[in-house]
Amino acid sequence: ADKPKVGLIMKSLSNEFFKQMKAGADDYAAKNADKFDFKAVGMKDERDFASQVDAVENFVTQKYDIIVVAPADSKAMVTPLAKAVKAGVKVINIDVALDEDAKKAAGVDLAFFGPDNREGAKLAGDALAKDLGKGGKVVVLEGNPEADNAKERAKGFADSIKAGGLQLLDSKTAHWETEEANTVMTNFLTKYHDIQGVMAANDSMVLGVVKALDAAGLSGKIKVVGFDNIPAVQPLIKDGKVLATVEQYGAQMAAMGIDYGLREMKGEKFTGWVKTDIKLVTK
Amino acid sequence: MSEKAETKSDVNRVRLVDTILRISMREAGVAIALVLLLIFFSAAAPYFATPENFLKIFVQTAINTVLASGMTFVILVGGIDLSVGSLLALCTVVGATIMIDPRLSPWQAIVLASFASMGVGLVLGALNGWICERWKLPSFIVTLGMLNVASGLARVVSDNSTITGLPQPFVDFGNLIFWGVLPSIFLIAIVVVLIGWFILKYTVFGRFVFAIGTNEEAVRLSGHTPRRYKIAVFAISGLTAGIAAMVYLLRLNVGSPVAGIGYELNAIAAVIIGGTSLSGGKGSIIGTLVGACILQVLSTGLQLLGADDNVKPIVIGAVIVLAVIGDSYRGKWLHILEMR
Amino acid sequence: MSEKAETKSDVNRVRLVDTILRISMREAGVAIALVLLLIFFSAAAPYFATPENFLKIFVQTAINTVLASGMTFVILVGGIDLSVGSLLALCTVVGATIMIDPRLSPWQAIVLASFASMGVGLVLGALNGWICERWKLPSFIVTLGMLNVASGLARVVSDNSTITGLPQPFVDFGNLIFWGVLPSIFLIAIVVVLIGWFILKYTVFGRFVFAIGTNEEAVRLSGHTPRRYKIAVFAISGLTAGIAAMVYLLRLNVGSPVAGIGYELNAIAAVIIGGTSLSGGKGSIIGTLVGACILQVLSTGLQLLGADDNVKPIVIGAVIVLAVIGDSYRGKWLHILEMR
Amino acid sequence: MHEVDLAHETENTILRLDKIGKRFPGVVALKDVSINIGRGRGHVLLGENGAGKSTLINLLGGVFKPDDGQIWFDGKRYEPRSPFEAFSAGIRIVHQELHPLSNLTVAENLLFESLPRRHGLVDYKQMNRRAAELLAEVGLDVAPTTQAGRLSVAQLQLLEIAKALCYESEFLVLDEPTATLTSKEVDRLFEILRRLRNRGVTTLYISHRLEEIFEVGDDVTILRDGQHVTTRPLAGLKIPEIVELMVGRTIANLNVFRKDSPVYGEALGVSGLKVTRSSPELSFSVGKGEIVGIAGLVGSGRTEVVRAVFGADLRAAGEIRVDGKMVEIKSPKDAVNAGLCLATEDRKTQGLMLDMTCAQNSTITDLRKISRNGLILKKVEDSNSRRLVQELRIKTPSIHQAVRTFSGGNQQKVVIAKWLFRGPKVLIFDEPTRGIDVGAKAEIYELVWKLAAAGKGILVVSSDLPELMGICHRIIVLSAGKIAGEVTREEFEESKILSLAYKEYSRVRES
Ligand SMILES: Nc1ncnc2c1ncn2[C@@H]1O[C@H](COP(=O)(O)OP(=O)(O)OP(=O)(O)O)[C@@H](O)[C@H]1O
Ligand SMILES: Nc1ncnc2c1ncn2[C@@H]1O[C@H](COP(=O)(O)OP(=O)(O)OP(=O)(O)O)[C@@H](O)[C@H]1O
Ligand SMILES: [Mg+2]
Ligand SMILES: [Mg+2]
Repeated sequence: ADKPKVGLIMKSLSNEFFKQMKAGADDYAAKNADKFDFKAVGMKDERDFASQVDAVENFVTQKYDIIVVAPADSKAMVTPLAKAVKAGVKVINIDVALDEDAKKAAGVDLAFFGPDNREGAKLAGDALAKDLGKGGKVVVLEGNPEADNAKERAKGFADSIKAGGLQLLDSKTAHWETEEANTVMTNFLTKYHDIQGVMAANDSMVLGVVKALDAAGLSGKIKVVGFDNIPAVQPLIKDGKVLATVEQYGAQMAAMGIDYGLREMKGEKFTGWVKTDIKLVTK
Repeated sequence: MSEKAETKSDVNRVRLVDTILRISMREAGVAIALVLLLIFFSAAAPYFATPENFLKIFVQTAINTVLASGMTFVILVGGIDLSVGSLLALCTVVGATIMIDPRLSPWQAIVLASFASMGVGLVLGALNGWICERWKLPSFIVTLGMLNVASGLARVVSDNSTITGLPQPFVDFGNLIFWGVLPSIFLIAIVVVLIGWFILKYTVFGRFVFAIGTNEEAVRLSGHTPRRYKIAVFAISGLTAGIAAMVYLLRLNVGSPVAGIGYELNAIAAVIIGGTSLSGGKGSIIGTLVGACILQVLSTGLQLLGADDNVKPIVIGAVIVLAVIGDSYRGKWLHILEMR
Repeated sequence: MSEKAETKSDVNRVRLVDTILRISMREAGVAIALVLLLIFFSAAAPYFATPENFLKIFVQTAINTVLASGMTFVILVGGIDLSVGSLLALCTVVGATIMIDPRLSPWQAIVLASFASMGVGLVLGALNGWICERWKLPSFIVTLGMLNVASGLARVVSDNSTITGLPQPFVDFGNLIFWGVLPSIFLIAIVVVLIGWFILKYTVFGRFVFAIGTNEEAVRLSGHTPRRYKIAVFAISGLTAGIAAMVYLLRLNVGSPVAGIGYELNAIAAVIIGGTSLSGGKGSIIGTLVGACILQVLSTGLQLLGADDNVKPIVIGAVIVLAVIGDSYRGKWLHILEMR
Repeated sequence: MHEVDLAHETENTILRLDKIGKRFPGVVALKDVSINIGRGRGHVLLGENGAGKSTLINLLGGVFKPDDGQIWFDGKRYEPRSPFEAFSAGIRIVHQELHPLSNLTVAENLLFESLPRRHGLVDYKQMNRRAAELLAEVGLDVAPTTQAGRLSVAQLQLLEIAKALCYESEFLVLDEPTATLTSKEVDRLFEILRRLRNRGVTTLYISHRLEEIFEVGDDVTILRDGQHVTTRPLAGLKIPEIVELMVGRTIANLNVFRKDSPVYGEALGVSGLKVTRSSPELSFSVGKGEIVGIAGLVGSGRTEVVRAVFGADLRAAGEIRVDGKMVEIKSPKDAVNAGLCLATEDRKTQGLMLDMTCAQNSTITDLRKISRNGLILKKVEDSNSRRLVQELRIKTPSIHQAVRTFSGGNQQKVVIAKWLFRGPKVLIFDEPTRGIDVGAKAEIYELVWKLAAAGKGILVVSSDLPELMGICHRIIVLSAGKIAGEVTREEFEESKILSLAYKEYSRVRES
């Protein structure tokens, strides 16, 4: 009866990464059904963090003991989470780190359990740089410009462009979307005739990019790297249409978050950034 | 004697119930749907029927209520305003940017930011109205244009980042709960609703809003200038977007260029569920408040019930339609009531 | 002699130009805006004025064109359909799920998927119409409900994942370019537009669409049943959502529950920019095609021009409004032309 | 006693109404109405505004369902659930309220009930040819391809009539078809009706123009307050008798409105008015205390002229004086501020806010009078509205009733009420008695005269020539947009005015 209640708050479930995360968490919860009660929620639109705030508040209402959260906005989520902490809830921050200054201002100190998006992007970028060699010409497709992980990944790509001596032709957002990525890539192909590589900030956009290259008969010739390792790109990697993507182990991340939450309840204390695994996935 | 007195008071009570029923039916027939939802979730969802939960629902409803109040004016004159969501975003970043300006004292910053936020909303709202009227364009397309423009402006102003670090007095005010039951945020929303209700019900301006929505040409031929009132109505909608932005800042303490995405549809849904006619001329702002509450109760209730994320939109969509279907029988019910 | 002949052919040429001008003004006054945009981008943006680029723009416009064609019908009867975006999403996942079914041969799968996709669109579209008509509800709110329901269904059907691995013949057909200039995808869109144009212009059903949008009561008093036609119109809009879903699958080879988000506003924008009146009864599907092209040319042109991501929505919003402002002068221009 | 049973009951009765009742919220529109209508007869239905005539027609046409009673048509129970079923049964109706498809062409409007088709497509050629025939038959001189939205009210009325004629039917109902027509069109309509009756078609005819019913009717039924008063042959009946049956009291000054009021000064002066750049210049004036009529054929431009004066449409040129002072009129607002008002010819689309209450409609012209500091004073509003309702004898259960539910005549009175509330110096009435019953007409004439006596200038556009001749000091006759002449009361004569009205047209034909 007095099993702790654990709530997991994610971004959009129609994002495959979070779908994997939920599957992993559900799995973990089912295996440990005797240890805790579990509930996961996602949002309709991952930009609408107000509804994530609602979710936090609702979990507090329901007297949850642990909230594991992948914040939709690193700054905006601090205040409601700080309120939850003050209400006695253990808050575990996964996936995207809450903003340090904001945490300080709100007077909370929360550890972050999550991947280094910038490093991950750099892994992918480096793989591309290695393949193209110095002076390779690349374009970048960014995620939602205001999203924290999009910014981190853009920085990671920029890092590897600099380190690998690549030449950046253009960088535009396709808002994480397949169709828009297809359009943007198609237009890149019109504008630049010497593109050698593409860095896309997630795999949904990779799908659109590959299709644009297919249509132009360039797939395999122009190298593509992505992020997230969703099931749909795995065959593309096998076919050589995609050079590499980055796995950040979403399934484990949530389970780990829950675990850390349970440990904190027992009195352990975590601080700083507990980095989770990332891995470059290639053929 | 005492028996007689009792009967009389009974009769009075019946009359009172009758009157309340009639008025609530007329002002907001859809209140019935709200009551049904409340009963259902109170019975089915754990923690739903707690004071804290209602407090939270109040707070969560506030932004949509404020937006929908302005939207009610627009829809009453037969227009629509798709730009309120991105106007809200723009106003939050403008307000937040001013508030964190280090050159200003906290109070200066708060006052200035409030005026700026509402001012930006007001001006762009009026611009919406002016363009519609100057070239006789449908507000749907003009405000769709503004949706894009304001959202772009919000990104430019904020440079795509979330703005935090609002002054402490402001944050504190946002957390304030008057007399233990009335969150400051909800208070603002209620004040907006009451002002709107008063304007529509008792002022000459309100009369024009209804008259224009019913037959604009007749108003013109009666010697008035509908154009002016229509511009004013869009300005009001912009203003409420600015107020909603302040509410947003109070509630979330951050300004963001992606705040308010999709809020316009939510606001319109609240207005229509509340019984206001999309073709103009008929409706009430109390209905809008009820409509906004229905949407929020539904969303919170479903979450407390533990509904699956995929199923949630299906239920919400179905309930929206069911609510207006139920409302369509109001005429009949009212008729039966009046016939007695 | 030769001089005289020349003059005559000159006159003929002038007449031809005149006629084309007049017809294009009547059918799609906003074509002028499109031409202006084309001229501007051809001059300003590198690689814009190349055949391949136009080909690509054609392909990119296809989905919106198909959706907007159905939307034109709905708007002509005075309704609106907000559900097309999520219907598209639902239809893509239904179609893709069937297509990758290992028990079916590729061709079986393709045929079955096409029918299923269009069937789902048709049925849910008809349901939209039926609910609107059965309870006399505004289509705005009914289709807003359907937006939520269909999007939830799409998530449930696909279990939130992107579906890939469509049969090769299908993928190949999507890449096909007829006679080196006509991508199969665009061909579908054009066929849909032409059929729609023909129906509206020459069939009895088309007359009913215009008549109902003009004065539904009059149609009823003429002994007809507007309800039937209106349901049919929403069914058409659903059907085009199903067709657009197939186009989506052809173009991107993936089915996704988050496809089509916000497409409804794009489609509506295309229809209105194309000169169809939101209050119904006036408009043309050729205008809609032009409207869809304007939106895509703008977006592609801006990217080729290297416009900043934040500035893009501002320009797009402004041009949408400018296009309809320009169109509002059409009456005047047409008048001047006819007066000559 | 009154009930003179029309002998030919059974086999010769085409339509039998048996104890019909119909209620609307707050009103009993029809109660216990039983009528027999003989086959092939011209039957006239009379009654005051709101007596229930149109409601009865709507029951026949399948627009409403009766609450009580039965209808028998051609010996069979007749329960139409839609206009279509009425058509199929052979009943055709020209409704009182016009329902044009304004974005469609005239031809499409005419033949909309079943568009000529070939292989499922609209056969435009046949449609336009057929339409042209029908237009010629009713004397409507427009091309079949004209947009219906460009027609004037009177032209639309002719269109509706032509529509009813285009299919064979056994039973034709016309609900106030002549309200906006001038004598030229009326004559032609009667001609058509006579032809139809010779073919054995039964007609049911409603009108408030009592002079004309003798030309179209054999029998008459009179309704009062939703109840049947009498059905009897028309022959031998006189107008005053009919009126008495209709209103239940005698009306003294039925057709004698000529009262003299002193005319002094100039209330409204118009000089050099051009509606469009190419239209002819018009100049005229209306004195204080004077009632000036504008006569002319359908489409002669009467409405255009008064709308231009009022600023409802932009005019190309022209000066306007009110009370001798030049006024700048660019919009209705300017006009109203200058002391003008215009009761438009189409009350539904231009005059009233149908879904708002009588009180709200009657005070819309001057909200300052019922407000303080921008707040509406409900009591003041109600008392003002109540006063107007009484003054004009508007029939309504409550001033808080939506005017949509009012009968046509009562709606027209609300339009007049709203202008009386404003208290202008010059009143312009465009077809003020369109669809108004005799009793109310008399009241309106009385009112017009009273206003004139109070020193207001009054300009009346009307298609009802006897009416103009009855109330006006002077009649301006328009012909094809030009002033063809002016006739003063001493020279009033129908033929003279008509010949002026035809002047420009015959000139065109000659040349
Ligand atoms: N749709 C309706 N809803 C409510 N009341 C109505 C409706 N239609 C008619 N009425 C009422 O029924 C009564 C009869 O109206 P009806 O239109 O039949 O009168 P009428 O005899 O045709 O008058 P008029 O000569 O003015 O046209 C009136 O009191 C009117 O207000
Ligand atoms: N909006 C319009 N566009 C084109 N022609 C119009 C328009 N309105 C009116 N007309 C035409 O202008 C002429 C004058 O119309 P107007 O309504 O002033 O005539 P009227 O004398 O008042 O006749 P009625 O008895 O029909 O009211 C008519 O031939 C009419 O067809
Ligand atoms: Mg009537
Ligand atoms: Mg007229």
